[in-house]
Amino acid sequence: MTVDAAVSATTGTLIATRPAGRYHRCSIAAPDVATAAVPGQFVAVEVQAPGTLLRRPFAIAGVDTAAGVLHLVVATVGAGSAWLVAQAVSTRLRLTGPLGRGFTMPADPGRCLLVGGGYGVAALEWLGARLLAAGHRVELLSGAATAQALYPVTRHDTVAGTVVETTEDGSSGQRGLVTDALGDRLRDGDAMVYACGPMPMLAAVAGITRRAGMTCEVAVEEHMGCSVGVCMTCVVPTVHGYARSCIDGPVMDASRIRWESVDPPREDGLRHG
Amino acid sequence: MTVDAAVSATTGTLIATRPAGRYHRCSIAAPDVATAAVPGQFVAVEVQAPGTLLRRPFAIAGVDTAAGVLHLVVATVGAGSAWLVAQAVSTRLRLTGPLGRGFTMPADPGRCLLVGGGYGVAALEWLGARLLAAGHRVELLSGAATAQALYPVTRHDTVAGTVVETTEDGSSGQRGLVTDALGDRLRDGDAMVYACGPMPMLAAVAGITRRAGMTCEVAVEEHMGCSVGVCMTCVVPTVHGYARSCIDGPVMDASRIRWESVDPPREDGLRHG
Amino acid sequence: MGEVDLSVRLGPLRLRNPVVTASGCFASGREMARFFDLSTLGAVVTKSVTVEPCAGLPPPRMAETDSGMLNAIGLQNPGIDTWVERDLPWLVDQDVPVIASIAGKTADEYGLLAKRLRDVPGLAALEVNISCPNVEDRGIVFACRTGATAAAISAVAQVCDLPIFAKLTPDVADITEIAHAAVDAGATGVSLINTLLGMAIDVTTRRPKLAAGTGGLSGPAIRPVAIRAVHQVRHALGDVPIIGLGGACTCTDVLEFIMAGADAVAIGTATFADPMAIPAAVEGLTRWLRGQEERAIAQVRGTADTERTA
Amino acid sequence: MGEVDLSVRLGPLRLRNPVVTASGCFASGREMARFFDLSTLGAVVTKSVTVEPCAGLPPPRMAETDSGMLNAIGLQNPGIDTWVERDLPWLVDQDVPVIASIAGKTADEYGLLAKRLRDVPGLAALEVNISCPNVEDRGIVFACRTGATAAAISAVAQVCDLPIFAKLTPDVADITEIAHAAVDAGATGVSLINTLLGMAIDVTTRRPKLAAGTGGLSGPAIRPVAIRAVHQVRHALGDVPIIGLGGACTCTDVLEFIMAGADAVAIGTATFADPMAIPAAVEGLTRWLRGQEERAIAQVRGTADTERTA
Ligand SMILES: Cc1cc2nc3c(=O)[nH]c(=O)nc-3n(C[C@H](O)[C@H](O)[C@H](O)COP(=O)(O)OP(=O)(O)OC[C@H]3O[C@@H](n4cnc5c(N)ncnc54)[C@H](O)[C@@H]3O)c2cc1C
Ligand SMILES: Cc1cc2nc3c(=O)[nH]c(=O)nc-3n(C[C@H](O)[C@H](O)[C@H](O)COP(=O)(O)OP(=O)(O)OC[C@H]3O[C@@H](n4cnc5c(N)ncnc54)[C@H](O)[C@@H]3O)c2cc1C
Ligand SMILES: Cc1cc2nc3c(=O)[nH]c(=O)nc-3n(C[C@H](O)[C@H](O)[C@H](O)COP(=O)(O)O)c2cc1C
Ligand SMILES: Cc1cc2nc3c(=O)[nH]c(=O)nc-3n(C[C@H](O)[C@H](O)[C@H](O)COP(=O)(O)O)c2cc1C
Ligand code: FES
Ligand code: FES
Repeated sequence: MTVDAAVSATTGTLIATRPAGRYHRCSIAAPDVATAAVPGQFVAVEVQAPGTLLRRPFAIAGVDTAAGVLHLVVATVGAGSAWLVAQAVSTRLRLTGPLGRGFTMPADPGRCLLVGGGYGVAALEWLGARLLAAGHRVELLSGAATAQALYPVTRHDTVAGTVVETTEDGSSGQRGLVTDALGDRLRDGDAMVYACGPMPMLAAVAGITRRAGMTCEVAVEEHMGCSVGVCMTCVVPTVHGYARSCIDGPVMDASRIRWESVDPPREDGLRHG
Repeated sequence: MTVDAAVSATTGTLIATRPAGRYHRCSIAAPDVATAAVPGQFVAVEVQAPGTLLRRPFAIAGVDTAAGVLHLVVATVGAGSAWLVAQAVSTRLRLTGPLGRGFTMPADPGRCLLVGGGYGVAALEWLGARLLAAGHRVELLSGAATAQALYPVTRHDTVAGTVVETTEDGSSGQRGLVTDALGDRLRDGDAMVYACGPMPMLAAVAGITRRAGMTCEVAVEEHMGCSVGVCMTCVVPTVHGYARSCIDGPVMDASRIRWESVDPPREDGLRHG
Repeated sequence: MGEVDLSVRLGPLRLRNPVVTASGCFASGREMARFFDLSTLGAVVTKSVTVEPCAGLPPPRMAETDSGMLNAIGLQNPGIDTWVERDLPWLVDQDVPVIASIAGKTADEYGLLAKRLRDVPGLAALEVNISCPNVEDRGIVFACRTGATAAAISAVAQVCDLPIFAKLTPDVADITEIAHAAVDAGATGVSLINTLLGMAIDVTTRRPKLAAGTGGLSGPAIRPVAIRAVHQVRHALGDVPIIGLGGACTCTDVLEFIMAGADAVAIGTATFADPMAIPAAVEGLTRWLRGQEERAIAQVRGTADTERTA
Repeated sequence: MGEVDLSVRLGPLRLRNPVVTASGCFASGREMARFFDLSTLGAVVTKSVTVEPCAGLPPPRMAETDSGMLNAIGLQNPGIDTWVERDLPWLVDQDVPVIASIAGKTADEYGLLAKRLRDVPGLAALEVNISCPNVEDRGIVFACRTGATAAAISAVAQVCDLPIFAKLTPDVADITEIAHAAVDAGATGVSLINTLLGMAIDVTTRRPKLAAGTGGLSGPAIRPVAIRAVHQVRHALGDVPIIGLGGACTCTDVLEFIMAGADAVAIGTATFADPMAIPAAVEGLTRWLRGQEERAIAQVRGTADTERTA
């Protein structure tokens, strides 16, 4: 268990909400959180939609440390996310963060493959920028079912040396699954792989990297109750038993997860985005 | 039971929300409702505050028939009313109305005493304008605990010949209860009395008019579940048993109500506004 | 796409769609006929009627709670005789099956009420409300005990050939036990669930928000309890006809009940929040079914039955 | 104004304020210590611990419902031995009374757990969870029957002198009967209520939202049921110590429980929605009490008792 004292239960101010492809990018002034956050961590935001109860977890998609601002990329899937993207600028948002364990930076300079599905690419974009700045070679693979569901990677050159986009229907970029693109790029075993996206995609990435003998970190996404480690709802089966993804994750070593016990059993479920 | 076919479950558009004293005046474009409404009737508005379930009843405080607009005067007391007054212009509001039985216009021209407490005055202002237009003499008595709680009667000359304001603390107008002012004005028994305000005030008005042998209509305010006559929660004890105030009222003949059985037993409970 | 079939069997009844009204949430029917055509409904379940006229409990009778409401109406009704003469005729003339709900203080009273109704023309079925929480003595909630349940239901079954639905409370350790007792005593099917006994206190006045103290909890808050009850009884009692209710508001909620095992679904409290809740749910069902492999809603019943982990 | 006194008696215990954590909603304590000082709490009630380590149920373990949530954690815990050695020492070193919750499969197991804990230094009391709904066999929920309740509680009382709180389920016809059985068997007091058994179905996948099928319903949705249970037991059992819980989120909710008759109030699910829920409620109590005639929160207990209609 990582019990990080930098986390706070605080109130931020929504300063902008802009469309980003089919998603929305919400920018929130919350200096305590923005300053402490690292890629892979998330925040839990109180939503005031009727009937909802729990905070909604969203990965931090980037920060502007100087301004004390953090960005979220939100897919509208239900009442809570719809409420969030509908809020007016200046709305005060109660939130908790930065939460969980972020991605590990590689010790030595090297090649990094970042594999994302749908909005999962947003957090990797931030990770990529940090890796580039630290002198690593970065290739970002961004996949989705269709062109609309692709996360629009903006500052290509500052986030990765190479950006490859895939869509299942071929409506944009390479036709196929992002995991196919990953397979194509596994020339050697020395790359570090980072993945963020739906669980079936993560399972596939975990399988590919395991077979190729590569180190892989995945940011898992399980249903969360509390987001802070006390309810035991967000568990993922690992070689050491069920681990709480909100506090022992969301970033986990892919080789420690018992993918065959993830519900529904995955590794072959390749749908994403 | 009055089963009025003019009622509809519809959607209106909020076109303005302005402060009116300590209250808010919300103007909603809802032509079907605005055209059919008479003073004393109300609408039930869906509020989307977290955890709330039921529509909130509000008296119609006036209409602009040509524009298809109706006005509500809203006191912020809880989550639902706070939600309503916080909505931005253009918000679509689901509402039902016009609901219930309105005030009866007197058959012959005569003197009308309108007695209101707090925001209850808003509906009477509209009634007064109609009575004036129909050739009646109108005196409007508006009471509240303090100056801030007085409903700000605006177009004095078009809503009543005389407007008397009372506050319990004397911070504005006459010091005392609005029912004292009513007592002072009961020179003869030929006036028709209309009252709208908190139940204890209505009970007091009912007592005064009964002793003076005058006809009195009150718009009661009981907790409502459905606002449309099907749940039986809004009942008021009458000489014919419990009557549903949403459909057999809210305007009722004061002499038919068994005030001693109203909870808490009233007629002496004179607090208002 | 082809046309879809919303009709369902509810024991011996055939309803044109599975959405019905909940007892006590539809008054005489005239009030709601202002908003939509009653033939939109699968059936009307009427407010529980008693032998004698009943004034009901003093107000306040209602308190809103989080995603729910408490009510303590206390079965206000004009009594069986007035009801049959004054209210029922209009309703049976509408193009909709009418299920009459009855409530007694003793098993004998249930028998009396059933006798009075057995020959009323146009009645489709009886719902026997043995679970109203708004009674003075908790001990007399029939549906809390198997013996009392059986007594009330057999009193009805002995005198009346109409289909009988026993309305049960979730406030028991094992609702399948009570359902078994009801069916063994002659119930055609069961209605699951009535309200949960609840209470709310106004901390400013320090008094219960309801004049009666306690009341029945209904609305979306209780839907998980209702879905569980329907699912349990569907599994324990095989093919027994079930009217599911408790917090159903939307088409999705109705589907949740049907997948859990309900044949028909009643909407109560949601009608208070939106008078058009029932017609909207019926419309939604048609749209939903058009996108499914099944052509008939009846085929959807109980389809969530397979174990999740299977 | 003068200073106000938030301290309460809970049987033989004295708590610095009435707000405590709900079992299963506070993990090891370390997680929440990131947000506030644990000495803000009246007491910590720990996650139920079992004899053997328990992996818990497969995910998804949680589904949000209207103003509530369903959980099926299945008592994931490291087992009594590891818990006592690894987790408990840190907690008893904090400046807060610790009430340990235990859960057994048999009456003997309850006895075993109590024996293991009776001499652990620093424990203030035991909460005996005889009402977990996340068990395979509904028949083994002890708190559904008076006999099983008495068996589990006396197994504990016979071997352990710590104060004992019996945690009960509202899923019974008469919770006062079960409370009586618990107290007669040696319980010092009762904790009311555990979750209600519920279920939710995803209509898209047609599967229960929880891997386990059913789960326990908690949160604001159930508060009216919890308030009713506390009020009933306070009336039926006189002065018995009561920990009230079920949907308490705010200071107002805590007051509602206290006025209904609770000595202490546990906050569970609300902590998930807001990690600061408990400290905010405690602060609110101080502010509220300053505006009242009473100087001590203990005087507020049960003050909603007078009949509303009186
Ligand atoms: C660590 C973490 C990081 C996340 N990051 C992002 C992000 O950056 N951007 C983003 O758009 N979303 C993210 N999510 C998912 C996001 O939390 C859910 O989409 C959101 O909570 C849905 O809330 P709602 O009220 O809109 O929908 P609901 O009505 O609650 O749910 C709609 C659908 O989404 C599913 N769902 C709900 N909660 C979750 C969840 N926690 N995980 C997976 N599925 C869920 C439901 O089962 C349902 O099918 C993240 C989730 C986790 C756990
Ligand atoms: C026929 C009718 C006409 C009304 N007209 C107006 C109006 O013109 N302007 C206005 O501001 N309000 C009016 N009300 C009262 C208004 O409906 C309530 O103030 C509102 O529903 C409160 O909702 P809330 O969510 O803000 O507060 P809640 O949190 O629901 O309640 C806050 C407080 O108000 C009380 N309350 C809630 N509902 C009612 C009710 N129906 N009647 C009385 N007290 C209630 C509660 O007991 C509580 O003490 C009217 C009520 C009725 C029945
Ligand atoms: C105001 C009100 C009155 C009710 N009256 C009755 C009744 O007379 N008979 C009955 O069997 N159930 C009665 N019920 C219970 C409902 O029929 C239904 O079982 C319960 O409310 C749960 O469904 P819902 O959540 O859809 O309302 C009543 C419920 C409410 C809210
Ligand atoms: C995720 C979760 C885990 C729980 N685990 C336990 C437990 O281990 N033992 C127990 O007695 N109660 C457990 N409960 C029940 C709570 O202690 C409490 O009785 C119930 O949730 C109602 O309170 P609340 O609405 O404040 O959460 C758990 C509840 C939740 C939501
Ligand atoms: S979400 Fe509660 S422990 Fe992870
Ligand atoms: S509010 Fe439902 S009958 Fe009047």
